[in-house]
Amino acid sequence: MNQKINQHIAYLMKEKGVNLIISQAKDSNGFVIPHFILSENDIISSVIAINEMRNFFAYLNKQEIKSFKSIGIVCNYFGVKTFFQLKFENQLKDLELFLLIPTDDDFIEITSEKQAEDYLSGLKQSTILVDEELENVKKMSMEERWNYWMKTLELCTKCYACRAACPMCYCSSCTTECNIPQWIPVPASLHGIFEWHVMRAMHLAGRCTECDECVKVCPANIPLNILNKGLHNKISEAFSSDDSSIKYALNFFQPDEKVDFIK
Amino acid sequence: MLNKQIHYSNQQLQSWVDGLIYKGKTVIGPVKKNGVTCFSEIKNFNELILNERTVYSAKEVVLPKYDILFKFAKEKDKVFISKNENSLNNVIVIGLRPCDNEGFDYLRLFFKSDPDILQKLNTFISVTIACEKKFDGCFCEELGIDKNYSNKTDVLIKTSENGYDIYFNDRGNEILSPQASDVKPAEIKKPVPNVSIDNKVAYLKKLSEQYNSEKWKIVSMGCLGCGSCAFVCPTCTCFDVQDEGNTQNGQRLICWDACGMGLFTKHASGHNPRPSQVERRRHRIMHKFVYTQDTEGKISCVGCGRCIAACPAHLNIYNQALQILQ
Amino acid sequence: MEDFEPKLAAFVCNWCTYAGADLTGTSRMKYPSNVRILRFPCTGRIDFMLVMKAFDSGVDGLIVSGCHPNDCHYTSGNFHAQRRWVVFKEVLDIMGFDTRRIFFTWVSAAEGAKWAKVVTDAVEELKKLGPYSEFKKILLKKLQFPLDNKTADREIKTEPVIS
Amino acid sequence: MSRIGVFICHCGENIASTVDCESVAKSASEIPGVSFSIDYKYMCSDPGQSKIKNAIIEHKLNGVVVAACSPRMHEPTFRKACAEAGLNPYLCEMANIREHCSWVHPKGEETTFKAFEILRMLVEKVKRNTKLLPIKVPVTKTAIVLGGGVAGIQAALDIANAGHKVLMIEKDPSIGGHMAMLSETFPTLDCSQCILTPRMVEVAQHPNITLYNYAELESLDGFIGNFKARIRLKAKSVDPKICTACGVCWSKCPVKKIPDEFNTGLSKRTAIYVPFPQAVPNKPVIDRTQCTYFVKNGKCGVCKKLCPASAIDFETKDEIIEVNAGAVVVATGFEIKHTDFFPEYGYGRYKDVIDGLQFERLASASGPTLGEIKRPSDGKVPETIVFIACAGSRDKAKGIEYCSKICCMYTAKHAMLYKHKFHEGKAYVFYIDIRANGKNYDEFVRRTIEEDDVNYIRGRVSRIYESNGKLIVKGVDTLLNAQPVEIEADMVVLATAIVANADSESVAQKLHIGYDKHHFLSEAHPKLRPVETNTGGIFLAGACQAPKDIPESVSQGSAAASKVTILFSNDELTREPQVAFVNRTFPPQYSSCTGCLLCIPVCPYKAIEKEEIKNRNGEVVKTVAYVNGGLCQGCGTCVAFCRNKSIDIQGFTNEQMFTEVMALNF
Repeated sequence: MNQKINQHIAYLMKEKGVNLIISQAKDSNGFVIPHFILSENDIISSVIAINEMRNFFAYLNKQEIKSFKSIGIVCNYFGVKTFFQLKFENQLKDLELFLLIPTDDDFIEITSEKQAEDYLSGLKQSTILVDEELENVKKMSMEERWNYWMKTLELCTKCYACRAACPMCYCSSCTTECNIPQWIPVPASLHGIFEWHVMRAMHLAGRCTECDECVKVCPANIPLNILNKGLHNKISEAFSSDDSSIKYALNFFQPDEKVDFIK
Repeated sequence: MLNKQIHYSNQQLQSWVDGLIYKGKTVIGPVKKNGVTCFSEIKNFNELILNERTVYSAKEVVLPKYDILFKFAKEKDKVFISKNENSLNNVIVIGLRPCDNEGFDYLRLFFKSDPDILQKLNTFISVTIACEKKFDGCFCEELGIDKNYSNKTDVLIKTSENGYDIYFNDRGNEILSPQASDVKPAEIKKPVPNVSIDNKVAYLKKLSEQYNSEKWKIVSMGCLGCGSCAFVCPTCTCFDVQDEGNTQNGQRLICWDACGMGLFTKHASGHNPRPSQVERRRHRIMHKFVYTQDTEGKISCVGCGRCIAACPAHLNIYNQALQILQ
Repeated sequence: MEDFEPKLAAFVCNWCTYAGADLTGTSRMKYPSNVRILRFPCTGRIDFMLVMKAFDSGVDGLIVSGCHPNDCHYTSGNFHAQRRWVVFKEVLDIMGFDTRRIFFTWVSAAEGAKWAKVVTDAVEELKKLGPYSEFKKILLKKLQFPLDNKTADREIKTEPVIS
Repeated sequence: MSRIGVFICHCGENIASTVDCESVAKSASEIPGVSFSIDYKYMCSDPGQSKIKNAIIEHKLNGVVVAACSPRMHEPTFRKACAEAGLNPYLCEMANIREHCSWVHPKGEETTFKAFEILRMLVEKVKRNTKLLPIKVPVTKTAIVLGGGVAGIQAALDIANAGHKVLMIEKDPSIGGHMAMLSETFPTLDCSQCILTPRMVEVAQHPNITLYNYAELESLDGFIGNFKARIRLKAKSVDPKICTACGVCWSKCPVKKIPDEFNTGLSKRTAIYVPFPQAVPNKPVIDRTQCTYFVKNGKCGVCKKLCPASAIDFETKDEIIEVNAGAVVVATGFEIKHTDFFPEYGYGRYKDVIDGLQFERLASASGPTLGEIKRPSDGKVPETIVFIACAGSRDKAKGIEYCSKICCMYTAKHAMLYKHKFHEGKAYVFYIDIRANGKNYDEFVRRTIEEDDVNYIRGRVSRIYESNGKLIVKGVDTLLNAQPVEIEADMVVLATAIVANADSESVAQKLHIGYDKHHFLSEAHPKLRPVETNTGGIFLAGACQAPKDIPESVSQGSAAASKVTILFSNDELTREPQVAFVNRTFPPQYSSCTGCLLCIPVCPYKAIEKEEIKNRNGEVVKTVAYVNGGLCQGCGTCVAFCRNKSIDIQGFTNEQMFTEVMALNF
């Protein structure tokens, strides 16, 4: 990371009692990987473009990482969004977090929900997300869409990397692990894969931060962000009347709400 | 023993593969699906992707991600069982890499007492392509695997000037059915004792001395607990047995499982002897480099580097092992 | 397709649609016998996973019905369900699942005639659409009777169940 | 191992005429886990129930499916039968093969097959049923009575006399409500205060009743048997313990021109005041919105200087107390529409157009005129009075479609009282219908018309206007071919509509109970549960539910009291166990709930709360959701909402519903 951040990391570790920094680095193959800084000796400088950066908040769901208590995490816009959403969902309890967002040759530090909210509102994006692949899929006929997904999902091995890397998938035991009843069929047959991805999309609907980490880690290259973005758009479209203080569209409703397809 | 040798031009290679398909052989090879290179049945030579390492290893041919062991159905007071037969007769797997072959070799050792899988492993005919270059994250040579040669295959394809040198054994002979005049005897490469590799293997075994090392915690930090490393690995064999169905009918399946996942070792009681990623990661590294030395007599990592590419954190299993030993 | 009889399930809430279907019965109205009614306490209880499971168990179509908005016995269960269905339908739509086969309706306890119409219309629509073979294709095939000698290689006689 | 018993009812011919019950019973016996299967003509009859009971004992059944009518009809019957045979009643399920099958399909194989399939699904479900034990909730044997009108007084006295503690909350300085304002009561014409004040005193003196006058309910949490209420005790500025009610303060208070609410504005009161001489408790309070000391920042203070007991303290503040209670009786009463609601009658501009309540004060012996009927404008005794019934009521255009119920009677009473006091006077009553349906009510109205010579005109008044000091009342007499009628009156009394309290909506929301479109509080069932609300432990009494006369309010007060005492007759309360719960497991997981707490807003009953799981050292190890079984009504919305299935609902568990769905097995 840039020099200013590195200096600050050193400061945090020395003065603030931060004992773990989850930074980012590039490995020899050019992959962006997490870089764990446990002492000042681990600090390295690396150059990663802000949009190339990944969202490593999923690590904060790990008990071993949580036990560090005071953690710095280098992230970009999506990290802040994740932080905000996780706070809203009563996660990240007992953790003292320092979000470090690199800018051109400086950085922004965020430690509280308030700061995160200010940062995010400063970068207000359009509520409808545009994605080429999503547009393409939406243009297809129902049969084409079904075939498209069946072809894409065929390669899924249910390694659950999408789940593991997703910062919002923090459940200590996932529904897939529930075997009485066996909600999601265990075999990675098309049927089991289909149900898993429907469920994943449903559970993330309204909560997803669109960091696309699930797509980045998928060995089978499944464009899960089509589903995520599609649902995001649907929610902003259908429930746009909600005021901005409502952070989760699905546990809320407007009085006298009507839906046209329910006759 | 790849005791014979023949030279094919590009054209000849293609017509040979297309000929096999035409003859009704099931030819499986690396193809691109949804931007991902993986082994799948091909219908024509041009589908083959021969200059890339597949994302998923070739073990899928023998151990698919899920397989039906048998189906059962109940009628009145009788239960019927129908066993699933899927032999690999007539199957040719083309485009294997030497590491894949090492993987199959390990699987043969591992499944020595499972006649069904062993039979599958020994039935299909393997056609290997020697690697000219290293792929991202490959470290097979570090483990003493010759990326340019494999004597555990039926056919070996090596690029040469204006075409390919093809080495084959008797089984390979069957599918190549070459003109006798074209065939030359091949120089048989015998495994050369390699002291440095033996030393390395012995060195890796010292990992067991580091079982309680604090470094495992650091090594496992990046591990998120998904199953991608195990699912792409050519030598990962763990599976889960599942019954699907209802009181009337259903099937018993074996499905891939991965030691990185939290549920893998969880007991019915709720106790989990590997409660965190530290123990799970340690188990994986120890299994690949230490435990199978005791059980099968060799390390089970073949250095293909697929897990490094597939891992969300791109953890390098070999480097981590060395890091522990440092 | 002439003699295709669609298989239809209905997830209904106990207080409105179940009672409405009871009323259809007490008023002796007729509707096709293709439908199987499952009772839930409230539409809010109807998990989208159970909707998936209905298709797993081989239905060609599904009716999901409960109290009209503002009539929920539990005051707001159906409003939450409503939002859930908006999102769920979008997931299925994006994935190319045939959402024409899921019939979302509100039927109150007094609408016995509406229930009969909902079922009749659903069956008619499903007859037009035919069996949902696209989805059934991805299910693992079951062993079906009658078995021939080839498919069943072993036959086990079970003992009568002893407790 | 499942040993399910299957019982197929013919329901006479109702099922058997289209479903081949015998063959269903036969195929059912082949379902795995079914160990007994029988069909019978009437399963719900005594012999039918005995068959079930005998089979449970004989075959050691651990599950029962009765394929018969709708469970909404006979589920309790069969569950009770099972319980009598020693089987947990929740192991009994009903397959609806009558309303959902035999009645809606023609006779045929299809219908029989459907009956069998419905049965099979329920058999699969019942295999996953578990024994459920009724939930026991402790009961705090204290009742809150909200409102000190006649209904509240009756309820409070009845509960207190049954030996339970009562906390009465009255927003005004005195209890008594509207009834204390009335002059005489129909149909017996006994004096309202004479019959009410002894009751009011009894409330004040009853050892079991704690009276919080000048107080309001802030919030109510908890559930039946275990409510927690926060009560705001408004600052009275007078210490009632010291005050002797000598009267010096209110006689010397310089602020004397406040319209007296008790006398409906017909007289004035002071800023420190006792609302009426018979008030209970008979201690003054300072109306801080009017008192000079408070309005003008500490100027004045005359009362404090003069008070011989030094009971006045300007510094007292609103106090909020927290109390526990097991039940709440809501008796918040009603309001009436005032004359300014009626444009056709002059928007309340004419001083001599008054409402019924004002007439009550005029006719009351303790009223501003000491019982003489005098015009508010000039104090003259009116020679002609026009009474207009249904002023606003039964008028869709005014948004009040309902009948206010008591106006016919009190209008007759008013006319009669007027005629008794001023024999020469002329009284006219405009009415639409006369509704006098109570004991001695019609006789009373007849007496008014026949003996007291009150002129009843069937028709509506279209307009009132002033002319030469007279009120010209223009109306029609529909019994005389809609002939226009014009009466020169000295006073007009409008029997204005009874409406819900202005704060009725917010009270309902505080109590988590329902209200109708006119903001009257909703009863649980209009016929069978008239004093209960949809929220357990909260009961209604009096006109907060709908317009009511005194006897009705009193009987409803007693009814609510009896509901409360029934509730208090047990130390523990038994509830249906079909409630949601958050799973618990062993450490280190404790529960699969991750504590996202997004389910909290989903619950319509606020039954979900945050719970901290602590280890033996008292350290918080996990924060999870917790479903309060006392509040949960079993809708299951949270169950479907929970992402990782940490919440489940008894009786409709995930496992049961999953199995039932998979048993569709097409």
